[in-house]
Amino acid sequence: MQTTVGTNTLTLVQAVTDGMRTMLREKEEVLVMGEDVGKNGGVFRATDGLQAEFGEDRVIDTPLSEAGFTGAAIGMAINGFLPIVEIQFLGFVYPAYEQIMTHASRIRARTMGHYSVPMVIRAPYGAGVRAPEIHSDSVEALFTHMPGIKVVCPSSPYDAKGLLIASIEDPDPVLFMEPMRNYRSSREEVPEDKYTVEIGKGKRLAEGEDVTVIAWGAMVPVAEKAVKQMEGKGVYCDLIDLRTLYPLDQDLIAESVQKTGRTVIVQEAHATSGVANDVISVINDTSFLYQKAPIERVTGFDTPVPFFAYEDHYLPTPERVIKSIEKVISF
Amino acid sequence: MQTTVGTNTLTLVQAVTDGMRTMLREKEEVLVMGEDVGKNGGVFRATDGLQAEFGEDRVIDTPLSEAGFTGAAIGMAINGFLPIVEIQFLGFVYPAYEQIMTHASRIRARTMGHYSVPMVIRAPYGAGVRAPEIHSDSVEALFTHMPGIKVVCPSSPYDAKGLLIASIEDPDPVLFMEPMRNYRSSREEVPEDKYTVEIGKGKRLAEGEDVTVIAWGAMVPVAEKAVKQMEGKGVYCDLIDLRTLYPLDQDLIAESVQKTGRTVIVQEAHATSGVANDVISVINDTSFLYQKAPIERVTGFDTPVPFFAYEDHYLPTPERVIKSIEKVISF
Amino acid sequence: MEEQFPMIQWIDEKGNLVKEIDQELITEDVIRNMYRNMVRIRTFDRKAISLQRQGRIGTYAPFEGQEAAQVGSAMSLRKTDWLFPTYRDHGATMTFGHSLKTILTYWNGRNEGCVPPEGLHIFPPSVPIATHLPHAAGAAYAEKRKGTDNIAVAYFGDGATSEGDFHEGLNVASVLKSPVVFFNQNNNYAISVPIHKQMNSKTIAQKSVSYDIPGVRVDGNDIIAVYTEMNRAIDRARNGEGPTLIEAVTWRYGAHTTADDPTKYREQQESEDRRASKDPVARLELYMKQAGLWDEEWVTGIKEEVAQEIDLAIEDMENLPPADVNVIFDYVFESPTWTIEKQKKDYVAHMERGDQ
Amino acid sequence: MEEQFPMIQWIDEKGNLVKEIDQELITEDVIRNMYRNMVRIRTFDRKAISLQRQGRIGTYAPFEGQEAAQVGSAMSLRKTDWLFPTYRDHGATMTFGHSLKTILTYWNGRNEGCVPPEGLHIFPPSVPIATHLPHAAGAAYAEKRKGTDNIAVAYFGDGATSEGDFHEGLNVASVLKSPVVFFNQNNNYAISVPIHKQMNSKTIAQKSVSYDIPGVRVDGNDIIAVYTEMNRAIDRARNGEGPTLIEAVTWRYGAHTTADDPTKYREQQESEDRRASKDPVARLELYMKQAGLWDEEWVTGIKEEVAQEIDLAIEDMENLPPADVNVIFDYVFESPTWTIEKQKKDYVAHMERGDQ
Ligand SMILES: Cc1ncc(C[n+]2csc(CCOP(=O)(O)OP(=O)(O)O)c2C)c(N)n1
Ligand SMILES: Cc1ncc(C[n+]2csc(CCOP(=O)(O)OP(=O)(O)O)c2C)c(N)n1
Ligand SMILES: [Mg+2]
Ligand SMILES: [Mg+2]
Repeated sequence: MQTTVGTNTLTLVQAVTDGMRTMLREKEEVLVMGEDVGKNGGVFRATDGLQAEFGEDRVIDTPLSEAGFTGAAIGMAINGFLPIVEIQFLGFVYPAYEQIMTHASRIRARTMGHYSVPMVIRAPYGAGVRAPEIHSDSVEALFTHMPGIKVVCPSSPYDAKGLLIASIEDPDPVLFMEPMRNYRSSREEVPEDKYTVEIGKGKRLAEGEDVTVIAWGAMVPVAEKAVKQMEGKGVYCDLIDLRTLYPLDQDLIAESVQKTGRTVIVQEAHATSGVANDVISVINDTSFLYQKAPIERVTGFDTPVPFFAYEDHYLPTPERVIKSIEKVISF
Repeated sequence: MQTTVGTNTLTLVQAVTDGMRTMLREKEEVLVMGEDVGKNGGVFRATDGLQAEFGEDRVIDTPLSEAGFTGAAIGMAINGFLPIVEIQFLGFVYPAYEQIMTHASRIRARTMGHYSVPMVIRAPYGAGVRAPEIHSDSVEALFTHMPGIKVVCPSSPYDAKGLLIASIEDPDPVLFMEPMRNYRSSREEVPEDKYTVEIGKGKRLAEGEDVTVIAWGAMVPVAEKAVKQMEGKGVYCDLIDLRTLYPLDQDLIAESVQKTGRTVIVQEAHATSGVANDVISVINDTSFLYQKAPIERVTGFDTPVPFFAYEDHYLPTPERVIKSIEKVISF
Repeated sequence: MEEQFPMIQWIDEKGNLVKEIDQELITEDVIRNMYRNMVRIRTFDRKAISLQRQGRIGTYAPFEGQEAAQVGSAMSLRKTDWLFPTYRDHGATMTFGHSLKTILTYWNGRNEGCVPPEGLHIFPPSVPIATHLPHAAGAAYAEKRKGTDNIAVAYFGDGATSEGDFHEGLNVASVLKSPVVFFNQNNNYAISVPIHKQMNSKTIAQKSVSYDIPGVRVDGNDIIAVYTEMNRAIDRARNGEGPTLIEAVTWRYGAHTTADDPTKYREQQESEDRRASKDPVARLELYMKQAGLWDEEWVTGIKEEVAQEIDLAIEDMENLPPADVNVIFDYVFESPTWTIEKQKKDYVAHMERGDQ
Repeated sequence: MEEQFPMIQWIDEKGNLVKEIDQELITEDVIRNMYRNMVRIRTFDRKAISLQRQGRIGTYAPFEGQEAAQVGSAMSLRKTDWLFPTYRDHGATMTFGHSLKTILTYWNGRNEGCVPPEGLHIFPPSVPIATHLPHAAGAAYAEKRKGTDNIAVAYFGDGATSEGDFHEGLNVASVLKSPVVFFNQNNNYAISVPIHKQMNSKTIAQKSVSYDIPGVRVDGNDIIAVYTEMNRAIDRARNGEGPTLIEAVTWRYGAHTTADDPTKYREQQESEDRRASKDPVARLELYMKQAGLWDEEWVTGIKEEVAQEIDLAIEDMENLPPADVNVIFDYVFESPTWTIEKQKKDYVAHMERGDQ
């Protein structure tokens, strides 16, 4: 038996659309909900064409009501549907935080599996696109500290589609973070058909013996540039794209750090209580004796994400990553 | 000049009341607001007698509306008042999360100091008192990852009053976490008069050369028991009560860990993305070469805080702390 | 607004009919059932309080005084409908068919208390106030989308109307035309906060105007009124006419929960006065006597019956195997993450070494 | 409800007076000022869009079409009052006295854009929808407590009414009897979502019923109506009568922001039709002509004046020193924590080494 698998050259945001379309076609229970997701196709066009194809009943423009529609989606999810909820920007998830924290993530545990919430919350996140304030938050750690939800964050078109489909098929709630800055920054061949990328698994993007560089989402291209430049200087890094932030890929992290003994973590979010510190704790737990230098974190500051005139200062740059790579090497 | 300073023997919750009373007396601008804080004196009696003494205008029973009254308190704070907002249980702070995250904590930065929010948010937190579900959350990390707010968490009556007064006098918003389990568990001499305990400073509760044990809030007595028992076995610990969770007392942590080389952190909250990981990152940054063993964390699980029939399993115990102390010693 | 939303009554405080009853809806059987259910839940409630006092269950939220509201509304449901209760609505859930043992287990701090009987759609009590209103809107919408005529009902208190989720839930439901009834029990207090500090409006029913949905204010101690209006609202929902907001004006006689001391914030005499004049169970009794439906023997019979049923449920609850630590870990996700697996393994090993 | 909350109008679409004007309130000077302000903000708005197109400012939210609502309401304020705007209300803030340069600076992504002129209580635009309504309730309450008769006004859109904070803000304000006006600009769209998908109710004014506060629906393109009703609401607030909800029915002609493409979700012909028949500036012009208040020379004069003023503001904005990295760090707390100090030090050192 032979199948020819076609591919399309897609941007990350197109791959997200493709993932939703694939699942809307496959399962009648899949719904897309949120502000402006219908006729408008989303403020980033992530849902472009979906309402035209699947109708107003399956691609639903909701009121401006994050708690209301996330809560309603929970009600739909416990009653047989598979809602994909779009939060227009991650910085507007806060009004829905109570619904996610006390309900979406806990209902299965509370009811010993009697009810569950197979819901995906999609949210563009991050700075670097000159958006107005509050539109640029990257607060994944508010969800990795929330038992009962998985947190996924692709950096490439291929992973975006595969992880989104895996998230939709996951029987539990998933926060699916989409790096705005990567939405249209590159294209990749993406299979036309359905496929999944496993949740909980990172990916090694470059192989090296000297330093482990760990990044996710919008920081992957930043780390990648740094790693490339270091190759020019004869320093070879393992570059790991975490892809899932909860649960972390402990094995991949440990394996790499045990090889290199030196780690740089690149995180867009505020330094304190960020996911980088979870990575540090994984290394502490698994690889203490292998460490040859203190772990370096290149992160956003403990300041609000600044207005866009200053956001380039806030965002980790390849230069800052390089500085940290050099630091762990010369330690 | 001589002053005789009187003291009272108070529980932690009484010390909290005393702190509020002291400041309500001193500054007309201080207000107390929240659900049931008036006639009822709060569900824990933390505001007992305050409305009778200061009137309905200064001790205000609000509607059941965490976003509404926290938001209103922000409006009062930018306009000259010093509101102390009570969230009845920390697990009910989520509806106010947006107000705190996007406003209380950011207004000063956004307006370059033109507006500020000198507000205190008081919240009892934690498990161990057989409360119904959701009443037992300990989610300090959701606020340590929020730039622009300080997070304070006393474990004793003396510190509670002193830190609360410091929080009320702090020109910026403070989340003041009150360990329910410690509310009435012990008494202490507390000065009658006004005094402050500095925000940002931990406290060494026991002195030892072997292991650094770090805890806060309700975990302090747990750690204390473990440390005492270890003394019987000839193991001496530095016991640190962090008292402030943002900003951490980096110097105290570093000094102790550089002495002992071995660390155990006791945290009630879920393991992942908790404040314990911030402590690990401080140690990584300051004391890498001094470490003789991987840091041990004794924490709550990555599960919702369980229903009360199971909460004793969830909560770190002196026995689990001892196990970890022994582990770092025998490494 | 009080004129626009008058309090609907069928039986007055003396047990007199003030309006013609719908005989087809409110048959003699239904009336007997109402009485029986109210006696049943009241007996349960009192028993639960004494269990709490004896330390056999944890903090408990009593509802005595609100029986007509809870029974009248729950009796209007079909078994295939959805019920979203708060912590105070187990009078409604047990009327709907919830297991008494399970309810007691909930108050004993165990997850088993959140699992409804097979086939019944009962959500675990919503503790964060008003958060379940959007769930009800969504679950009801899902029924509509499946093409059934099942509906959902969400129970909530007067205090709950101040939360954003009340507003968002009703707005979303009204836009989606969800078949849902928002059933408010206005017992005049949110813990210690009286309604005039909770809201400026004189009725809760008038809050329906914001969503252009029907709003109804009923005497929540008159079970005939509650049942009749609830049936109307449910009919509208089943017929595709969308949500209704019902305000059932009532009173709790006792404390907010067993951890609460109401004398701190109100004259308990008022509760006693209300009991004397407005009690929902006594009122139906008066009516039944007038209507010739009263039978002492039958009453004695049901009282014995329900007492036995409740005793049995307590026994069942207390015979449950001890709380199992695995419950903490095994249901967070369908398949546990490595983090939870490892934490469980470590903890279980620790327990087994007996050094817990 | 549309009968209960009819749309109040003073000038019809042809510029005819349909009701007697309050001559004391609406003097000739006031009318000229209205016209001038509307021309001023419209000129600013168009200029800002072109600045955005040229890359001289960032994403911008235009308000053309909503001038009567913004000017009429803001002109009703006293300089000591408080103004809580959204991102679309700089027409109101500049009328109130905000600096044009500062407004442009906001849209250029700089914190300086959040600092109001000395002595004016203007809050930075609220980006998270409806979150500033509770602030206005609180700030207004603070004025009352201080014993002043200053009031606060919160601006917000039709979409904002769906958020919980809308509800909580109004409820808290109504309970505290805060001297605040909730000024809604119903432009029929929340980005792409038309009002009938946003709410089931036919008016926004009727949402006042939930809080037993006055609700008023005005033709938001009729500046006389807006000004008159806003003045009444403010008078009530100053007199201790608490909050009012005003719905000003209007329309934005253009895109939601410069990043939005309205042709995706609506016929732009409708905007053109509305411009032809309902434009707020043209309507006042028609009225002024009928009332003998029109003076071509004066009009030419103000157009030149405002154009100059705006050009100057742009120049000022563009002459600002470059964005200073210290702004990120120096205002998070009154005194920086060590974390921020260290991050600043490291970053500044990094910059100075030029390897940024
Ligand atoms: C979000 C949230 N805030 C606070 C609480 C604490 N709390 C529990 S019950 C209650 C009062 C509820 O009053 P009401 O809605 O009238 O219901 P009733 O208890 O009278 O049945 C409060 C404030 C809570 N459970 N959830
Ligand atoms: C909490 C929140 N959710 C979503 C957004 C994104 N957003 C910005 S403006 C807008 C529509 C607002 O509509 P409306 O209230 O009618 O005001 P208008 O833009 O029409 O003036 C949305 C959804 C936001 N800013 N805040
Ligand atoms: Mg109540
Ligand atoms: Mg609008």
